Amino acid sequence: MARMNMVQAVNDGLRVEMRRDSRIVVLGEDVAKLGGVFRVTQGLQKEFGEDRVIDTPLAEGGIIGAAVGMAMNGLVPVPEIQFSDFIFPAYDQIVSEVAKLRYRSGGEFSSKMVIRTPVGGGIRGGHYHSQSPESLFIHVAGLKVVCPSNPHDAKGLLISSIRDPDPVLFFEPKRIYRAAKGEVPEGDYEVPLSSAAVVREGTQVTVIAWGAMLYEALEAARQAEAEGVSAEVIDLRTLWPIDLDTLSASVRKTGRLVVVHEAPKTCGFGAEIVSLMLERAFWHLAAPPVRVTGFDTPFPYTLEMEYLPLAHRILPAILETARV
Amino acid sequence: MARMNMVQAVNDGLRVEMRRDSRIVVLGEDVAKLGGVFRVTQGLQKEFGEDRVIDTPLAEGGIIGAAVGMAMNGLVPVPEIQFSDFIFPAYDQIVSEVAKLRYRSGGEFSSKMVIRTPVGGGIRGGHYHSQSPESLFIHVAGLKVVCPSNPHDAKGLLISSIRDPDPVLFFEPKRIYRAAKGEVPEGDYEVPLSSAAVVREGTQVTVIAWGAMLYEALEAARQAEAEGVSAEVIDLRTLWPIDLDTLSASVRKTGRLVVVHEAPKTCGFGAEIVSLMLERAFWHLAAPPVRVTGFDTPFPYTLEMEYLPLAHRILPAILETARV
Amino acid sequence: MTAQGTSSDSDDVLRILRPDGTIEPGRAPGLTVAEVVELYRAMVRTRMLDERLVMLQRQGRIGFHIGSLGEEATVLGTAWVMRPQDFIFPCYREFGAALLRGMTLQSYLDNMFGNGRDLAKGRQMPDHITARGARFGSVSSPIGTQITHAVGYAWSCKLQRQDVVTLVWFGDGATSSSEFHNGMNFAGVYQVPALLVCRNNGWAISVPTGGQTASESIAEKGRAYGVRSVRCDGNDLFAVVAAGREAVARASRGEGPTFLEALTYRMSGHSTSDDPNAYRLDDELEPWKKRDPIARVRAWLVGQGAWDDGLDAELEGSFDVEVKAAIASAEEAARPELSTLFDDVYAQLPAHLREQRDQLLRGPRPAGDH
Amino acid sequence: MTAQGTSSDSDDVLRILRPDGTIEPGRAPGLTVAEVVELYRAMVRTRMLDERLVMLQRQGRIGFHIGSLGEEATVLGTAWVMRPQDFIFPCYREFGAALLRGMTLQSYLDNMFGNGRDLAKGRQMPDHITARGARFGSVSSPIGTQITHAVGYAWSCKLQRQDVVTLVWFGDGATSSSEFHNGMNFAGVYQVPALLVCRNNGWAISVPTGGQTASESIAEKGRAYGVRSVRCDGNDLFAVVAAGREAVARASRGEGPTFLEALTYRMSGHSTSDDPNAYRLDDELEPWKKRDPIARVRAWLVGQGAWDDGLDAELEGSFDVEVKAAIASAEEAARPELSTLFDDVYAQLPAHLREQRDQLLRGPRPAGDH
Ligand SMILES: Cc1ncc(C[n+]2csc(CCOP(=O)(O)OP(=O)(O)O)c2C)c(N)n1
Ligand SMILES: Cc1ncc(C[n+]2csc(CCOP(=O)(O)OP(=O)(O)O)c2C)c(N)n1
Ligand SMILES: [Mg+2]
Ligand SMILES: [Mg+2]
Repeated sequence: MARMNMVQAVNDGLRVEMRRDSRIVVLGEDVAKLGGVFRVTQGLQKEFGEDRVIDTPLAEGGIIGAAVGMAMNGLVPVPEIQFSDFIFPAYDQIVSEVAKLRYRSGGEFSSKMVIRTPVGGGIRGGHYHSQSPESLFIHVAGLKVVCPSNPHDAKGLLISSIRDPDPVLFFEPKRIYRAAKGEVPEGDYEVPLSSAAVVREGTQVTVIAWGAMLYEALEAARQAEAEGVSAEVIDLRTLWPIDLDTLSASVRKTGRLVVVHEAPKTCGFGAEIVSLMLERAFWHLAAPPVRVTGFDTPFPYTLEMEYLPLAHRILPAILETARV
Repeated sequence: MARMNMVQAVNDGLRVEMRRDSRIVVLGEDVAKLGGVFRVTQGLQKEFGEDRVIDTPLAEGGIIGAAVGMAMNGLVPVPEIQFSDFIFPAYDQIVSEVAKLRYRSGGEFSSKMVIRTPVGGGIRGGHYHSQSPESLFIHVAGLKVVCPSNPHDAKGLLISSIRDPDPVLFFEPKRIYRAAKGEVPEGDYEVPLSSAAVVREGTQVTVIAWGAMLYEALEAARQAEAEGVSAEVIDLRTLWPIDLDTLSASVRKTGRLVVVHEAPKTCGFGAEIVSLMLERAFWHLAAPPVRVTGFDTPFPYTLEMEYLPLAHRILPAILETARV
Repeated sequence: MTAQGTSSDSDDVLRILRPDGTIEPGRAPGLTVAEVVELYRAMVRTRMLDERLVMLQRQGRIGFHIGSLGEEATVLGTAWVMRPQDFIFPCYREFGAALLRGMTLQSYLDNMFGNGRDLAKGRQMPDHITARGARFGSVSSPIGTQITHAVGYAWSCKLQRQDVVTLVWFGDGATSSSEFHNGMNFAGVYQVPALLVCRNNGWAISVPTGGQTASESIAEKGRAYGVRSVRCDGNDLFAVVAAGREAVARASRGEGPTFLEALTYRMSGHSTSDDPNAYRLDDELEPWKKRDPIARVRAWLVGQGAWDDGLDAELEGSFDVEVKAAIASAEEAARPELSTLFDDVYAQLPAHLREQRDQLLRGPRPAGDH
Repeated sequence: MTAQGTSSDSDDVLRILRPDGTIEPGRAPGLTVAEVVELYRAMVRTRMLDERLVMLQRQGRIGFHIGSLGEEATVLGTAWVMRPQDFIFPCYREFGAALLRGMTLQSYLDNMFGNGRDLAKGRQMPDHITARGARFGSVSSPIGTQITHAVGYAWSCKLQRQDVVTLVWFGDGATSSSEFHNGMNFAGVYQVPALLVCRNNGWAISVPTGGQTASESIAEKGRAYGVRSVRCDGNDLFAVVAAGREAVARASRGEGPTFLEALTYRMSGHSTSDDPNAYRLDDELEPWKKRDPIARVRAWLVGQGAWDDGLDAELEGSFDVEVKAAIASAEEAARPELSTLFDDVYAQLPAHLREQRDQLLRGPRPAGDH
């Protein structure tokens, strides 16, 4: 085992899989010579050559559209979108094509691929280098959506995603790219998709978070403990398809729910999680579920720490919910 | 007053406003010579000329992007997207530019416009002529979203949308383009935005619907009545910003909630409505809210009547919820 | 220029077969009589099928049809030059090519009726076919997206050193789409083995080509991406075949992509949903009727003594029988099973879809359920 | 070609001012000495500001800077030819032009610090300015989107018969974007009064122009949209001004858009976040240093007896004082009020945002709240 940060873990995951499976191709803006603006793909072109690690023109639709064609011919493309804020020029290809190809062709074709992209705020990126668009993809049938919170999971989930037969959006929380460090097994291992992790056990409130906000949820849970409230914290890891069993078991146990995400509140994934928990655990709920999220505004620059649902905003939600 | 269908009412609304306000420009694919593939803009070019009713190249991003520039120079563009399934090539322009321009420029510029587009299923349109993408726009701060269910509202809401200072997505439910008929006042009137209509009073369950599904909700409510259950039906009319007061008053009264929409369930607008009602009316709820929606699959062709959340699927939801 | 094709990268329009069935001086058909007979038969069948399907739609027996009336030489000529290992990305007017590549008539008609045997499992509108067996992709409605897919496919063939050429069709309207830009640009940068064919049929629904672009030709667009670009008379089967054949040979030799602008004309409305009288004068059709791609080939064949009225009658008669039987079978075939609604969203049925499926299977059916 | 500009629509590169400060035979500067002095001063100020901002970023006092080192002639020359009524859509490297058009240095620096006085209200990253007063649009990060806006703006001027020309800048990388395609196509079809300038600076972050496109020139792309397209040496102020001036005159006369490819070079990294050593050899910089756009103009001015070291010292000294004061003021200015977070999402604050605002104003602050 080696100690790595998220950037290194994703890089290692790509390397391990690319050695194992020669069908894997990495493509995107600045991924090859530069190794990506966050250096996640650094050194890959040197190891795997110019046919497998490819700098593309500045065209997200082209990157994803070309990846669809590659996938139809048996390659396993792992396109990178430089920031998830810039995924929208490819949105038509993802929503209309990637997500629907298997279904509309009656299973004849698929567009198996892993779209990697940095997500989220906290790096002073303002409007266009900070957004969290996950719910815009979860709404679209046919896609899987993953968001790891630590190096171990990042590598294991990436490997699982690459081996999965379906298209996966792999969101990498850029705020913790270098800050989250941990032991990462060498070589080949999987963290299964659709499996959430209870990262802190508790009895009074369930807190669901993912990516960079997991650490804020944990911090708030620690502070809540000091105030006598026991919070269970779940790292969702795979956002869709969701691990309903783990979630509803916890909510049934605690009877209280706080969901945390960076994306704007309205029609964010929090609304879906709340609704799902209602369907499964309504009669166990002792208090109305609470969403602690980004505000319904574009992502700001100077006031970003006020915008983000950090521990100082999660804590009162935990306490108030627990005390209903 | 004249009896009109939805197509005629929207056409009339455009005409009335275009006569009043010479800044209004209609543009889109096939809108001018042909008058639109659904004939909603028929005759407008003849009346208002080639500078105000314009056929464009086949490029949704171009249509919306050009409309942003027009709006910045004081025109009031009313672009049409031929089917809302084809709005995605313009998604980047809408999400990154239209929605954020006022905010990011500190209020110096805005992209006031009304994007008209037919929405929904029921016309044997399969994957790409049937979708209901509203939640993908409601999630994006800065946009307003409207969906009328009858000719009167269609005209009045369109006029209000054109006069509104903010960008509005105006979804026209194509299944009832010609089927929904009714009296439409002549000339100039507004139906205010963000105001829902209680179209059927009831005491035991609140049913929230909009667009073509409103009629299914009403039909189910009638059938429920026959089974002894009294359902209140609300036509949302403006999806965002939502008329929270009308909704929560009803849910507080009935204690039960059924939300109906055509879009896939997961991360659909139903999840947001459920979550909002929880925040406002949790202690009034006597049963878990229910969503009756399209399935989490692409929109099918042959089985579309099985896919849609028609009265036969809404009725049991009403009954079961009422009997909890 | 040789009779076999053109190596010029210019706006000249390659023409070989004249409207009267004679050959341009200095040119040759480039096909044997037997090959021309085969292609003629395919073109006639395609047109007969088109007419039959329009009728079925008018009768309310199918929901929709989008045909290739007048564009048969472009569609079948380009499909014909593709080798068995090559791969095709369709737009939506190319069912004739799918049949030429081995999709059965029955399978195509199963799609038109959206029945349970349809390879697309009744999930898409008519003419939105899929035919992997024919090395023919899945039709999508959003304009232009297939162009980038085709380029990605071709690129993957180059990366994997497969001798496969990829063909893609799209319309003149599609040249305005983002994915035309993306696909052409990637094709140029990576010099992929592809033949990109713009069926310039003069219209995008109601918008004429001149309302779509101010460029002098559509071929010119290709050159600006660094893609070799040529034009041909799209109603001239021999010119289409010659241009296509050279493109395939070049691509196969590693000489990169060719963009072919085929000048043709949409002789019908856009689809059965469209009435062109709202935007187009009948006059405009007349000159194109004289350039009919099928009549031209027939005239040449007759000139060769290889075709006559009797053979037409025989072709039409036997195809009629074949089509009627296939229609009857497709119409009678069962709809897709309800449970199939949930298949193929993912490779495996996930829990939330299992739940939705079970609920649907348990629950009430729509009124008047078929 | 005349000394005043070029009417040729070709790939020839217009050059007037040589690197050594002399003029190409048969050409003329086309600017008075006083005008050149004004532009020279603006270029020097722009570069000084660039250097200062990089320093501030290295010191952690601002978060980011994206500059125009080496591209000053392209940016300032094209901005200079715009008339007061004209409108400008920026990319992100053109703060020098905003200042030339009347944005105050203080206002620009307020943006760099994201303080409460920033016209963008501290909502965007540094250099994402807005300056309506200078008839200068709002900078957006997504590449290419401003091109279509500019074309729509120009189109609306044509529709409203306003004598306004619209200028837009973008990079070579942006020519791959969908919105380049959309914008150029609409510009061609509607023949809008716009000057579309591609700052071809050789790089899109780490990808060289040759990795972006296989076209022979970027100008060629414009022609394929039916847009008059010309090229100039983008490090040659006189050539930029000549090409720009002719484009504005044509657009103003109703002769449609001009696409100008200005050949220049990004002398710095992409931004303060980038380290070009990972992908670019220092050697490559050397020839471009010799073509420095500022040194060239200076050499010409010195040749005219209109400039000397003393004037440089004076210019630098006075600008230094000005900048230091503005930086100090911007740095000290208060952050935006918390409640402004919710303004301008809509014209009026809707209920759900009022609720969120009130909650935030009531609620706890982040640890170490500034
Ligand atoms: C992205 C998108 N926008 C709009 C449409 C609606 N539409 C379907 S076909 C068509 C015209 C296509 O014209 P062209 O590309 O010339 O092909 P043709 O039909 O002439 O073969 C349009 C606008 C669509 N399918 N996709
Ligand atoms: C749609 C989109 N994709 C990716 C990016 C990230 N990005 C920012 S600048 C840039 C390179 C732009 O190059 P070019 O257009 O040549 O402009 P230059 O920076 O050279 O002036 C990239 C890829 C972006 N901002 N927007
Ligand atoms: Mg066409
Ligand atoms: Mg550049």
